[in-house]
This record gives sequence, structure tokens and C-alpha cells, in this order.
Amino acid sequence: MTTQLIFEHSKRGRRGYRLPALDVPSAELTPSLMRDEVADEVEVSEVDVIRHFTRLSKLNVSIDAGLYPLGSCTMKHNPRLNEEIARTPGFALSHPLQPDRQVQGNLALLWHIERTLMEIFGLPRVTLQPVAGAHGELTGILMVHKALAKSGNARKYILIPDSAHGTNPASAAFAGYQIKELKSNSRGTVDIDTLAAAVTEDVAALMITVPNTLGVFETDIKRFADILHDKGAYLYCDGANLNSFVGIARPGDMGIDVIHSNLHKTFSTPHGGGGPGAGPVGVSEKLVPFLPTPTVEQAEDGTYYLDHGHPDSIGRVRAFNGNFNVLVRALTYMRSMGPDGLRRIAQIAVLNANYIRARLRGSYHLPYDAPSLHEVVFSDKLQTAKDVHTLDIAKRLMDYGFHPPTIYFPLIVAGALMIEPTESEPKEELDAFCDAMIAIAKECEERPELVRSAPHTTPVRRLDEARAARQPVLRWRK
Amino acid sequence: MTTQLIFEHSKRGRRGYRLPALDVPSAELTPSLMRDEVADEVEVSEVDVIRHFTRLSKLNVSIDAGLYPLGSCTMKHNPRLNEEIARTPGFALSHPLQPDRQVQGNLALLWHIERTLMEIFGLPRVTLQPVAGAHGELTGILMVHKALAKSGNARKYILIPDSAHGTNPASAAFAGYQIKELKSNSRGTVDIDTLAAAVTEDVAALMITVPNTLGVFETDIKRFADILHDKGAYLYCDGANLNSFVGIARPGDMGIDVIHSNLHKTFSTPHGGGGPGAGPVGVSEKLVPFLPTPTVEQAEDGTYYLDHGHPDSIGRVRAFNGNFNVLVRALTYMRSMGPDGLRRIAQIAVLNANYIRARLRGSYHLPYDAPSLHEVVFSDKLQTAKDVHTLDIAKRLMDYGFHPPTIYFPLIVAGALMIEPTESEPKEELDAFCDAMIAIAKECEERPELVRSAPHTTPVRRLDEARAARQPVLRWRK
Amino acid sequence: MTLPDPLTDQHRYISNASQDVSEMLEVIGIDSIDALFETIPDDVKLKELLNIPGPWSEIESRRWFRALAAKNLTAVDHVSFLGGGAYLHYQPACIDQLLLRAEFLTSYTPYQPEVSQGTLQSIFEYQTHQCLLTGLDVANASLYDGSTGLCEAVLLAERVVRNRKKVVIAKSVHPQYTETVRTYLQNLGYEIVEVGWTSDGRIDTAALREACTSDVFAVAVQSPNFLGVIEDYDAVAQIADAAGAVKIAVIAEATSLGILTPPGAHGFDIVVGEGQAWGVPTQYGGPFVGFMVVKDALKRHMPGRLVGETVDVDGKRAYVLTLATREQHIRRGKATSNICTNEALIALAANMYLSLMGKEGLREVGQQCLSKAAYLRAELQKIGSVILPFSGPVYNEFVVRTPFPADEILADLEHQKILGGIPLGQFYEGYDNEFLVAVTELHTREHLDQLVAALTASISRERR
Amino acid sequence: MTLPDPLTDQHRYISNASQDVSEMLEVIGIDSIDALFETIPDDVKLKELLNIPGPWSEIESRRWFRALAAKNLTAVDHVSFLGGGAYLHYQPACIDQLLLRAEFLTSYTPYQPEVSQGTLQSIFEYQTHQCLLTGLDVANASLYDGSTGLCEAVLLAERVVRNRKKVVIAKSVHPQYTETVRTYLQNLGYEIVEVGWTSDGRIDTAALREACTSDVFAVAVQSPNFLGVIEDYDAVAQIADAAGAVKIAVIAEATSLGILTPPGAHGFDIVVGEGQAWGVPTQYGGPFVGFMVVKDALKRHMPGRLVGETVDVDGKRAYVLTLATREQHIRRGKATSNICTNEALIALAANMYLSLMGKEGLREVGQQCLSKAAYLRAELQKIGSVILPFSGPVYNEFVVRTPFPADEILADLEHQKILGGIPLGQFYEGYDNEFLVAVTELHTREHLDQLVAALTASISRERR
Ligand SMILES: Cc1ncc(COP(=O)(O)O)c(C=O)c1O
Ligand SMILES: Cc1ncc(COP(=O)(O)O)c(C=O)c1O
Repeated sequence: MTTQLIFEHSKRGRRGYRLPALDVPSAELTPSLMRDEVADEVEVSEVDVIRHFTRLSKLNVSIDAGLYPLGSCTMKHNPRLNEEIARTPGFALSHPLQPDRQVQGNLALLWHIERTLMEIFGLPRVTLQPVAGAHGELTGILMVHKALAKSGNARKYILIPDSAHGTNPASAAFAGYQIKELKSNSRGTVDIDTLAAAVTEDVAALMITVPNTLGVFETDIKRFADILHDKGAYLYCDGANLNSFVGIARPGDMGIDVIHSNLHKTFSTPHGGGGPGAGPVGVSEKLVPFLPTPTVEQAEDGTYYLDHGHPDSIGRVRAFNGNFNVLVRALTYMRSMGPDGLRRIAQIAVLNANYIRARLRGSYHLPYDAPSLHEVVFSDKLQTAKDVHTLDIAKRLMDYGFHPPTIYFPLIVAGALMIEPTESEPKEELDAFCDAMIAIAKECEERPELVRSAPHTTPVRRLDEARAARQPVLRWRK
Repeated sequence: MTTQLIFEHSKRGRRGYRLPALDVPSAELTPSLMRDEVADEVEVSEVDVIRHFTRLSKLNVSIDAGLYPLGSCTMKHNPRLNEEIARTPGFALSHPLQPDRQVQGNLALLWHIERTLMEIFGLPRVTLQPVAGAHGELTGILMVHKALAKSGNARKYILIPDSAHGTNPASAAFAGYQIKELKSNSRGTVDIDTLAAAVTEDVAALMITVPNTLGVFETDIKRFADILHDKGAYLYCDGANLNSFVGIARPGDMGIDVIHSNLHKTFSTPHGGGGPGAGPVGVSEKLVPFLPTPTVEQAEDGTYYLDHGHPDSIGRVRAFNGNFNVLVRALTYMRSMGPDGLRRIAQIAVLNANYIRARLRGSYHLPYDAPSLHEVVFSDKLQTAKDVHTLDIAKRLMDYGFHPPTIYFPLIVAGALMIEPTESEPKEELDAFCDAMIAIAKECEERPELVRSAPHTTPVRRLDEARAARQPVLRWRK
Repeated sequence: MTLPDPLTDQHRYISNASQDVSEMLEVIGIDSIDALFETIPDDVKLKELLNIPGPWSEIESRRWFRALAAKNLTAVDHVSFLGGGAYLHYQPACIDQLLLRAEFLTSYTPYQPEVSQGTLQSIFEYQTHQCLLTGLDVANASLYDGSTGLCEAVLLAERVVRNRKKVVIAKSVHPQYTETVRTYLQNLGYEIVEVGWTSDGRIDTAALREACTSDVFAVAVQSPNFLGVIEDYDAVAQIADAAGAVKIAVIAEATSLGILTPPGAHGFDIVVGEGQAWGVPTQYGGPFVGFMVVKDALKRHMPGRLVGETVDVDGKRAYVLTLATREQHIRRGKATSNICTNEALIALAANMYLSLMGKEGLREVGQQCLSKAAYLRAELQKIGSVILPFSGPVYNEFVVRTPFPADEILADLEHQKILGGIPLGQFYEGYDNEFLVAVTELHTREHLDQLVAALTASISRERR
Repeated sequence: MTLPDPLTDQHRYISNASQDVSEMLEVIGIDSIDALFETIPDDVKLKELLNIPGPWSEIESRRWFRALAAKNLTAVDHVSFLGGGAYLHYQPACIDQLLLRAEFLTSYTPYQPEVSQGTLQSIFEYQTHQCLLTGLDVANASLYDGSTGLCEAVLLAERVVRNRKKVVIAKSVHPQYTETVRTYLQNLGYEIVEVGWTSDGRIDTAALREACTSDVFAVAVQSPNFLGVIEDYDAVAQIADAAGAVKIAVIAEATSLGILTPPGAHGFDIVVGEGQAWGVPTQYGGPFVGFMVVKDALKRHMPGRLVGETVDVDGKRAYVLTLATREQHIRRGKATSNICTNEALIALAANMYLSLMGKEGLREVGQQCLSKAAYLRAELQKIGSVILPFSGPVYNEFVVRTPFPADEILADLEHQKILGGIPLGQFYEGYDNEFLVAVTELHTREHLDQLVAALTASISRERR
């Protein structure tokens, strides 16, 4: 029953809605413009719908039910106050094309969150238009391209370490660049010499994640900036891991020219099963003229307005004003935390990750031993001997009631298990997780088949993913 | 982890709240008046609290997840619109002691729901003060007492059929009466002669549930009224089962003098794990002077006011204005349904119950064969042979994913299984339930021990209830 | 009466449509739904539809109900100092969203413990909070509210003492609570004796001593009382003990338990009260939640539901409704109370509130209420002709007197967007110039100064 | 920098307090949290706290944010006729409360199908709704919004056709969508050719034919277009086909799919659009939800996530993210898109909305929008000097012209508590007297009559 599709609940004559009776004459269009009823659309009651989705929800795990240690995803507590504030009718019912004078509240809010991000980034301006990290990446690289083009040569390449997230090269390519991959060194970071050698005249920028996807901070970051700047290139920082150093250090102070922040990570806006998000981008002075238009400005008289007058702007990267109501949630969170709270986030997030690292290092192989910040990446090296692999360990964790970590990423670690607990987690929860991981390591020794055949207790067990891709069934048919 | 108490999550220094900094001088009282911090109270973070209650919630079943066929409880769909409307700040933040002029919206709402209930009951006035069915029973019997006392003799007894709910005798006793129990006849109803014989000069009223707790309608109800009225006694109707005839027939037209309606049953307000509810009471002309005070009235100029001037009133049965925000939900529901919808409720509720009756009658014993309306009561007679009892069947149903019916009530049925599906349920759900019941009947034959040891799949299994009562542990201690 | 073809107007809350109906009728073996209603005599059957509005779409309902709500003057756009048994405290955002989880919102009384542990464990925790806060031993799962709670407390006391006829209730107990007790007791042959107060606003102990004759089975005082004054529990206890009466403490402002010495510490037998102040909206008076906590010796006389700890067949800790032999569904006419449905969801909200605030927060709320009330009292006293008639200690509420009718003063404050307080004249003879003012942690210093300024203005207007 | 003693100001969103911290430091084998940050060079470490407001309690946040929201003029207390790509339709009450369930709200992209079937099945259902509504074969799990959706559609078309350099976009496609495409394409060497409209407000087919040269890889039209006019899909398809260009239909008002013949029925290859109209609040422009549906032949070029059906080891039907080789995490620089986080929660809301409204409701919404727009047009035309410049068929939105600047007229309507429309001058040269008016099923006849009366008054005021 639970797994029936809503379409399979459909029964002739059922109804899930009511509208007021039509109070004007019913109008028609020429028949050729009007369709018949949407064939095969559902006929269900409100009861059917609520039952269906309530049951579906029970097939998901959630951050409110327990640790959700997806590395790089920063699955932290999503405060309910943010949801309440975002639903304030004055925000929820405001319209994106209203004249500035009618939406002074919204504009003030945008102005304040930009100021707050400017301070967090240590950068002079921030665009709030991008609605996700990848969208911010594209926006950032487009600005770099425009700036270089303006100074005569847009250049050809973006340098990206082999540890980077897939969106980095994808975004760079969409912005019109080719990618040159940088090999990581034994610490998992970028060697200053490797970089120096790679930064040729036709390199537009280095796109680097700080700390990187191993959670390791690029200690040479300032020197990276110097090398790039000397060659007229830019330093782009993927800020997905900002949670590890917010309030402790500022990208702008590291010589970073562009950074995006995933507000759905560091700033607690809920992931919603995949989105929405927001990916504001902060830029250094050199790039300010190229920010997407419009920008939010404050006039002498204290009123706010959208400024469309930026001749060098790359243009708008989305209709309307970005994911405004995600920004509302994020600003609510920033205010709830305050300066000390934001710093505390980084401190406890890093403490929690290193606690897990300390407790699990005996049981799992640590491919890169460099000190890590908010996340720790193990591998399945110790388990492969028994022919148990990362995927098996991940699935087995489900039987212990935990969502698995991110797996097989970063690509520079074979069989990666990428664990990010965030600052939200209480010690008891971390201990329960570590106990489970250690128990599984033991199972790998003693009962490998048990782990290989996991999960055993989930609503569905291991799926035939090959079949899904080989003979794609991407929609229901009657 | 799930079953830890919130007190067991407590850890020194944790904090789940923040208040604005005190902006006035901090004051003191004489030390003898001030306590130390509340010893053993919890110290937890907001994350701890949300995790805790989210996990607790997962140990409950709900009407949004499936059929919840508790007989006599009318577990119907609880529309979400009602929750939204009840949270309108103008309602939620209004204060019970505001002068009438400041709460015209609330008073209008109370006036309208009373009018709607008057029409549904077919009675001239309704009090909205009682906050539950039992509270309404007490209110109703107090009015009967006062009316009789006024006419010289309050009398001694209330007649109550042996099939009645426990609150009936309890309420009658609290109102100052002794109870005389009426034996049900073979149809499970009250014999006209039995009643006639029982109605002596010292009988104040008959308290009867219509239809009764077997779901059987008292076809002689009007003659009951005549008999009582001839003797100067009153007819009280327990309206808990109004869902079976709302919009089809009206208590007032049956000669009923007093009726309470559980708005948390017939009118869809959520049960909340045991409450809140509301139990408005409708009365015939004779009893109007005795209604609780204040009443809600409309003035010439269309404004509304609370009228405290009822010299014969029994007084108020609760501080303030009853469960106002439960009444808001109920009126929202009444408006959503409308006249045809309310009648449809009864029609489909009765259809659903009789469908179950038809499908299960081969498998379970039907102690009373009289036609029933919105619920059907089976017994375990066919199963006791295999030493399987109603309790076992109820527990086994949990393994099939259903909440059990009401069991061992009404008391006139040994091993009663009292099933009320309500109108909300789709046929598929009723079929799934019946299939489960039939499968269990089969199990009782073939694998009785499996049923006797059920449930097998619930968060906890059968409890030692005797121990709980023998050595009561009613609170956590450090 | 025949069922209108569901296709013409199928309802969203009723799943089965015409096709389902005919399939089901066939299984039952009848050809119309009407056949199922034959046991209802035709002469009582309605010949037409009820004369009520609807059906309305959600769109229409939103318009109509919001328009009504907009007619109320509330704290939404006024600064409110209303208390008198219903207080506007901080409401943590997560509580309401958790309450909306169907598993809490839509479940029934936990009769089947195996599928109701969420509700049962929460009640057990709630009971524990009540014990910790009041200093007594056994709490129940909730009662309707403070007023009906007091009725149950009085009846409990009588069951314990037996064969006495009088209950003494302080005049400074919430007047609507006492009214309710009067209603409950009217046919039971008990007498209610009220005892007034002295100039400090505390109960008149001399009069109390007099009232406490040998046929008094219980003494009930409220603290802080309806005048906002904190009673001297020990003085009251002494007198009640001398008469062998059960000592009942009434709490109408639950947050006071976070900072004031609890009745249990003064030997009271029963604490009964209203839990609304624990973050529940005032919502025109309901739903609220009554709590009752008693000494262990009284537990088998307790009204309402009790949750106890036990184990399941696997020895796993679990919770269950217990000591049910007290209750109406077993004891029927002899039950300790007729209560069945209670205020479980509000008790759950209270459990959440108390857990979030915790040891530190409960005290801070008390400290802030205390301090803001003290500040406001000091400021008000600077206004010539404003008098605070009672000299006793207060928590967050107190009586204000001006030379003018409270109704006029409050009406004038209303025009200044302030809901200034509750006129006392409606409760007590000769108190037409007095009104009750309550503050909580939600009031800023600006709010308090606003009231002072507005009241000053109102008074000078009155002078003219 | 040292950690302030958590006891002095422990934060509610961070569980671990000083006791936990010391226990954990001991296990790690260090004596301060600072030691964990040694890899960050001191010269980039902050020496002081960030200069930002906070920490705020919920009480303070509610005050500040609500005060801001109150500064906006919105449909809360105005009658609004604003559309232009963001429409205020009926929002069923149950949807938002279901979205608040943590299992939906807080979960991540369903990378682990065994514990994410709720999200996965819902996306599969959502994809199905999209296919049924548009008449095409394969839909994805969502894109950011309509504007970025169009960018993805154009790039998809180019991948399919290859070696052509031009894309034709109707001038009547939402101007901000086209602006966004311009931004996305700026470095990729493609040319955007815009084609205008004729007096009926439909695309100028003659100009389109001219524009459709052999190096055009795609043609994009919106219907109803930004002027509210319904395009002639067949005419456009014919011309595009002749040029061998991919046919892209843009939908900015999703409810129109409930009543207008879908692009799929006219042989379009790609339908891309904005799903906000399916009951999502306008919330100043986001979050919204972009949808894309394509012919089966194009599915391996699809951007974004796709959910497919499969079975688990027990043969049980289940759902999983599939065809991932298109995506950035596998293909990296060669992916069909850089999108990762999408608008899943809004797509879930859309699935709920479409399921509640269903076959009958989707049509009724369309019918009501159509009828109310027709009524309003007729009434407006009765006002002397009001002109509806475009003669083409419309759904629920249309252009109104008066002899006066739209900005002035709309400002005057605003004073009459009406948000009357969107001035066209900001988008199109020489349209300073025109504005866009949109209606939905939420407008009553009274609302429509109100606009007519108010506009009449505004115009006569202007005349003076
Ligand atoms: C390191 C990194 N970079 C970029 C991204 C892409 O961000 P988004 O999913 O918000 O587009 C992610 C998100 O998973 C990430 O972890
Ligand atoms: C027949 C009957 N009468 C009375 C009651 C008591 O009503 P309440 O629980 O609302 O006090 C009930 C509730 O279970 C009932 O079923």
C-alpha cells in the first residue's frame, strides 16, 4: 500500500479540492486551443493525498531524527524559527515585479544579508541572485571571464584540483573555459610548485575548495593568491566548506577574489530532499563592476532600491530576485547565531569531526593523515581484504539507524567514506555512530556476507541500479 | 536511544532557549519566597528536544497514516485547514477577559457555531462552554437537576442502559444522582416496557446513547420521550454517535431534551493523543433558562455580547469561554462540509461500517444481529475455542499495520471488537483491514500461538500492565 | 432521501465516490444507502437539507474566518498587559511545528500502548516535570483547565477526609475558578466559605482561622493570588493543619513555579493549576491545560489518567496507562472523576516548553517577569494619583488604582493601542477604580514606559 | 582565540556544552579547540569577532523580521493583479503542513535510495505529472526556475543539433528569461535572434520565417506569451521544422496547461517552464521550480536529475536516481549541466498540488482563470479610453493601455488598495502607457469590478 503511486490510488469521481462557484459567465476559446481533460491525471480525495504523502515521508530519514553525516553537505540542524519567519505573509505574498517603493521591507532584508555576508567573507560586495552553489560558481567564473575580457584577454583555462567537486569543472565549462586538472600532493592539498608551474598566461583562475574536500585547509592559500595575481589570474574559492572556518578566518583576508557560499549548508536552510538552496557570491574590488544586475542599494534618504545601471555587469543569472525566501531563512539564522555563535559553529563542527576521526582511526584506514577540519575521509582499504567495500559499509550503517556518509567522493580517495557531523550533533549521537562504525568493521572481519548483503531493515533493500539505467522507466503509464 | 527520557538526555550546561537580555534592573524577593533552581530539571539543546520529540512521534500511529477504527471514537480525517484557521493571530492571541467590544470577531464566531449546532440538533439553544463530552454530560444533568428542583423535586435517579459509556454514570453521580441501570434486550436496545416500568416518580432522566454503543438506533426513541415527559422526566442523549445520523435526523425532532456533541468526533477536531475536545450541549425550551452563564447574544445593532444575566443558570462550568480554538476548528469543518456534506458524512460512515460488517460476518461472531449504523461490534466467540481472545486479535492487527478497534466495550458484549471506520476511509483501506481481520481469523485456527504472542513488529511488545499497577512508577527520578 | 450523485458534488474529505459506493452496496447486498437507515423512523427523518451555510472552499473559509479574526483587537497590534489567569509568554517556534506532526495531532488516547509509546512517554515526562516544579509526588496526565482542576481537587479532598461539609476558598482565588466550583458542588451538599484579604492583599489569616472549623475538609488558596500577591503558604498551612483540612494550592500563573518556592515545600497536599502560561497562546481561553499534583498517599484518589512505567515481554522499558480502576470506564458511577478526553496535546506542548527552557530557562523567565513587574510598579508609582493598593510581594501581576473608573481609563489606553489591564470591578464589589496589570518576558522596557506615558496621558485627560 | 566558556553563553542550536567539549578533547588528545585550527595560518585568523548583529532570541528575531515584512505592500491587504511570470493561485492548506514534515523538509538529495524512497517516489510521480500535462515523454526532477530552465533548454538543443550558431527567441518570451539566456550564452559563441509580434500579440511569423536560417539550432516561443497572448504553436512548429531547428515551448503560467492544448500535441521537442503557478507563493520570486520535459529521443541530453523505476533484491518495486552519466558528479567538465542542488521541495509541493486538484481541478482552475479574464476584459473595454491593444486569444493575463503613463495610473490604483498590474515600459520600448493585468481563481467578481471602478476613477483623476 505504502509504495503505490498516487496515480494508482486514482478512482473515478474522487475529488481532493473545492473552488468557489464560478461567479462570472463561463468563457470559451476556439476549440483548437483547448485541450480535453488531462488523460490519466489522478482522481483522489484529500484523505487519499494526505495518507499518500504521510506514508511516503515515513520512507525518508531526516536530520530531525538523527545524525545525517553526508560529507560536504553540512547536514546541520534546520531551525524551525526560520520556517516560521519565511512564512510571514508580508514576505510570502510579496511579488517579484513590484516597484521598489512597495517592497522596502524585502529590499532592506536583502541589503542586510548582503552586508552580513560581506563581513563574513571579508569582501566588498556580494550578489544574492544565484540559487545554488553551482549557480554561484557559474556566476563567479562569468565575472572573471568578463573582467579578463575587458582587460583584453579572457584566457583559456581554469585550474581545478583533482579533489574538486564535479560542479566546479562543469560550471567552468559552462562559462566558456577549458579545465586543467591539478594533482593533489600527499597531504591531499595543492603544492605551491605545482600551482606555480600551472599558472601560465592563458590561465584565468584557480578554482579551489577551502578547506578542500578532504577537510584539509590549504595552508598556502595566501601564496596561491599571490602567484595567481602576479599572473593577472583570479582565485575562486568554492565556499561549500565555509562551515569549518566561518568567524575564524575570512576568504577576503586570504586573497580570495570570488567565493560562493551554499546557504543551505553553512547557514542552515533545509535541503528539502535536494533543494531549494541559495549560492550568494562575494567578490573583491576588481570584480565589483561585473556583478549581476540588479544590485540592491541604499539611497541617501535611507530607502532601498534595485540598481540596474551596471554597464559592465555580466547581466542577470536568473529571473526576479534569487531565492528570496531562502535568504530570509539564512538571515534569520545568522541573527540567531550572532558573531560568537557563528564562530562557535566552526569550532564545534571541527571538534565533532575530529572526535569521530579519533574514535574511528583504528578501525578504518585514513588515506590522508593531514589534520582535517569539519570532515574526515576514511577509505575501505582495511575492509577490501574481506571483499567488503565502501558501498557495503554504507548500506550496513542503515541497519544501525544511521544515514551513510558521502561515499566514493572525493575521487582521489579509492572507496572514500566522507564523514561530516556538523556542530549540531550531541556527543551521545557521535558515540552511537562511532560504535556502529566500529561494530561494522568487526562484522567485516567476522561476518562479511552480513555487511555485503546489507541493508536488511530498510523499506526496500539494495536496488538494481543497472536495470534502471539500462531500460529507463522514467514515468508511470496506465 | 529512542526511548530515553528527555531527563536522561540532560547534560550540564546545555541550553534549548534564549531570551532577550534583561533590559531593566534585576529584582529580588525576600529569600524565603524564592526557590533554588528546579533540581533535576533538564539541560538540553533545541536539537536534543526536536530529536527527542520527533523520535517519540515515530512511536505513534496516526489517522494520517491509515485507518484508526476505534469504535465510539470517530477517528475521521482531521482537515489541515482547521489547524491553519485556528492559528490566525487574531484568534490565537485574543484574551479571554477582553471586553466584548474588543472581541466582536470571536463573539460572532461563537454566535454562528451555536446557530449551526441549533440547526443540527433541532433544539432552541446550545451552550459552548463544556470542553469534552463528559463535561457536557455533567452540564446537561446539572440543568435537568436545576429544572426539576425549581419545579419542586430534583428527584433521585438517572436511568442508564447497561450498554452506556462509563462517563454517563460518572457524570450523573457528579451531578448528584444515583444510577439505575437498564438491561438491554436481545437487539441490544432498550425495551419500551422495561423503560416504562423503570420511569417512576423519582426518576429525573433517561441518559441514553443514540444510536447506542452497538451502533443500533433506538427505534422507539420518540416513545421513550413521551413516557419520560408524561412522568415529568427528561430525555438526555449522549451524542457521541451523532456522526451516524447528522443531517439525516435531528435529536430535537425525536423529543430529546438534552444532547452533547463531541466536536472532536463528529466535527473532526483532532484528538491530540487524548484531547483537547469540546462538548457543546443543546437543550429544549424547558431547559433554556438553566444554561450555563454567560450566553452569547446579538444586540439590535448587530453587535454581539456575553449575557451574564440568567438568574436560573446552573452557573459557569469552566473559567473563560470553553475551548474556543476547538470551536474555531469545528465551525471551519461545518462550513467546509455544508448541509449536503454533513448528511453525506452519515451516509458514507454508515455505508463503510456496514461494508465491514458484511465482509467480516463469516469470520467473526456478531452477538447482536440488529441492523447497525456507523459501527459494528463483533466478539471473539468463534476464536475463544482456540483460546485466542479479543486482546490477542487486537494486538495481532498491529502486525498488519492497523490500529486495533475498541475492545471489551460495550460491556454487554463479552470480548467485544467495536469497529468504527468513519466516512473518511477509502474502500481500498477498508478492504485491506478486512483482509487482515480475515487472515487473523485464519491464523487463530492454524497458528493460534502466533496471535496469542502478538504483536511482533511494534516498537515495544506486550506490556506487563499488572506490574505498572502493582508497583506504580509514575515519574522519573534521578 | 437519496444520495445525490457524488459526481455532481463529491466532497474532498470523503474518499468513496459513486463507483466505490455501488461496489460496496453490492457486497452488502442492498441497492441504496437509504436502506441502511431504515431503523430510523421516517417521522423523525429530515425531509430536506439542514439550513446552514456551505459547502465552502478553503478560499471562502479563509476569507470569512480571517475577516472575523481581523475584528478582534489583540496583542497582534496592541501592547497587552492582560493576565488574570491567561498570560502571553514566549512561544518557542519549534513547538507548534512539532505539534502539527500527525503522530501527535491526530492520535487518540493511548489505549493500545504498543502503538502509542510516543504519547505515553511524553505524558510520563510531563508528569515528572509537574512533580519537580511543584515539589509534590504524583501528577496526572492533565485536566481540562485550572478551574475544573480546582473542582476535582476539592472533590478529591472530600473523598480523603469524608463526612465533613465545608470547603474554605480564599476570595483571592481566581473568581471564575470559585464560580466553577460552586457549579460543580451545587447538588452535593457541601458549603463553600470564602475568606477575604487584608491590606497587603494576602488572605486574612484571622478570618481564615475562624472559618477553619472542624467540619472543613479543605482549604484552597491561590499564589500568586488573583490580586497578584504571593501568599504566605506556611501561615495558611498551619491554620489548615490545625483543622485537619486538606491543603490545596492553586497556581494560575504556571511560570511562577520557576522562581517561587513551590507549595510542596510548604507541606501542601494538592497543587492544582493552569498550565497555559507555559507558552500556550491565550486563544480566548481555550484549549488550556489543567495540572494536578498530589502527595503519594493520595494517588489512588487522583482524577484523570496516569501513565506508569513498566516493561514489555522482552524486558524493554515501556509506558502504559495505569491505576485505571479509579476511572469512569472501570468504576463508572463510583469513579474518582467523570473525565475521559483531557488536554493531552496541550500537556505535550507544555512538556516541550519545559524541556526547551529547562533548569536555566524556567528560572530566567521567572527572574525577568519579576524584574519587569518591579520596574513597572516603580515607574507607575511616580505618576501622581496612581496607587498600588496592595503592599504584599508580587510576581508579574498587580493591582493598579486611579481616581477614575477603570473602564474609562482602559478605554482611553485602548485608543493609544494599549490593552492596559483587566477591570477588577466585575469580580469584586467596590473595586471599580482598580485594574489588574500583568507583564511577562515579552515586554520590553519601551513597552513598560509606553504604558506609563499612556496612563499619565489618560489620567490627565480624565482630569479635564 | 579561545572558546568562551559555553556556560556563559551556550547556544541553543549547538548541543555540546563545556562538559562534552572537555570529554571530547580528552579523547582526541589535545587540550583546546584552537589546536584543531593550527593549519589555518595565524595571519589570516581573525583577531576579533565578526562585526554583525546578534545573537538574537526568537523574540527579537520575530520583532525585527515582522517589522520588515510589514513594510511591504502585498496581497495581504491589497487586491493584486500582478502576474508576469509569478501568479497568486489557490494554495491548499494541507500542502504547507505536509512540507513541514522533517522527513521531506530536512532530507538531502536521495543519493541512498534505501532510505530515501519517499523523495524518490514523489519525484517519479512529479515527472509523470509533467509528462501528462505537457504531452511529452521525459521530465526531469526540477531545475532552478523557468529562466534558467530556458538556458538549459537552449544548450540542450545545441548539443542535439551541433554546429549551428543561432537561437531564435520570441521577443514575447519573458524578457527576464531571455536576459538570463544572454548571460548564460555570453562566452559560448552563439547568437540570439529576437523576433517580435504583430497586432494580435502573437509572434510575427513572417519575421520568424526570415530569422529561421540554416544556422538556427533552436526556436523558442512562450505561450501564453509575456503579453498574455496564446501563440499558434502549429505555425511556429512548421517554420522551425523547415529550418531543422529544435522547437522549444516556454510555459510561464503553469496552470494554463490544464486547459490549453499542450506543446507536445503540436510536435514541440522541449517544453520548459516555471511551476510556481501550481500553488507556490510568489515570495518575491523564489524559491520557484523549473520544469523540463523532452521527447524520448532527447532524454540522454537532459540536464538535472532523473528518477527511474527499478526493483530491489527482493524484486520489490523501487525508485532511484538514474542516467547519472549525464551529470556533473560523473561527467564533470562534460556534463549536460552544472546543476546539483535543484528545487526538490517545491517540486514536491507541485506534486501535492497537482494530485489534490487532479483531472477535474486542473481543468476547473483553467476554466475559472479563462472566464474571469474574459469578464474583466469585457468590463474594462466599457471604460472609454481603455484599450486592450492585442487582439489574440488570452488565458488569464493581458495588456491594458490607457492614454496616461502606466506608472501614474498604477500609483493611483495603489492608493485605492489595488496592485493593478506590471508596467510594460520597463521591458519594451514605447510601451509606457501599457501594463499587464493577471487574474486567477482567487479573484471574485467583486475584485474585478473593484479594479474597473478604481481604474475609471484613476483615469478621470488623470484627465484633470
Ligand atoms: C564542495 C562542493 N562544491 C559545490 C557543490 C554544489 O553546490 P550546490 O549543490 O548548492 O549547487 C557542493 C554540493 O554538494 C559541494 O559539496
Ligand atoms: C459513547 C461515549 N460517551 C461519552 C464519551 C466521553 O466523551 P469525552 O471523551 O469527550 O469526554 C465517549 C468518548 O469516548 C463516548 O464514546
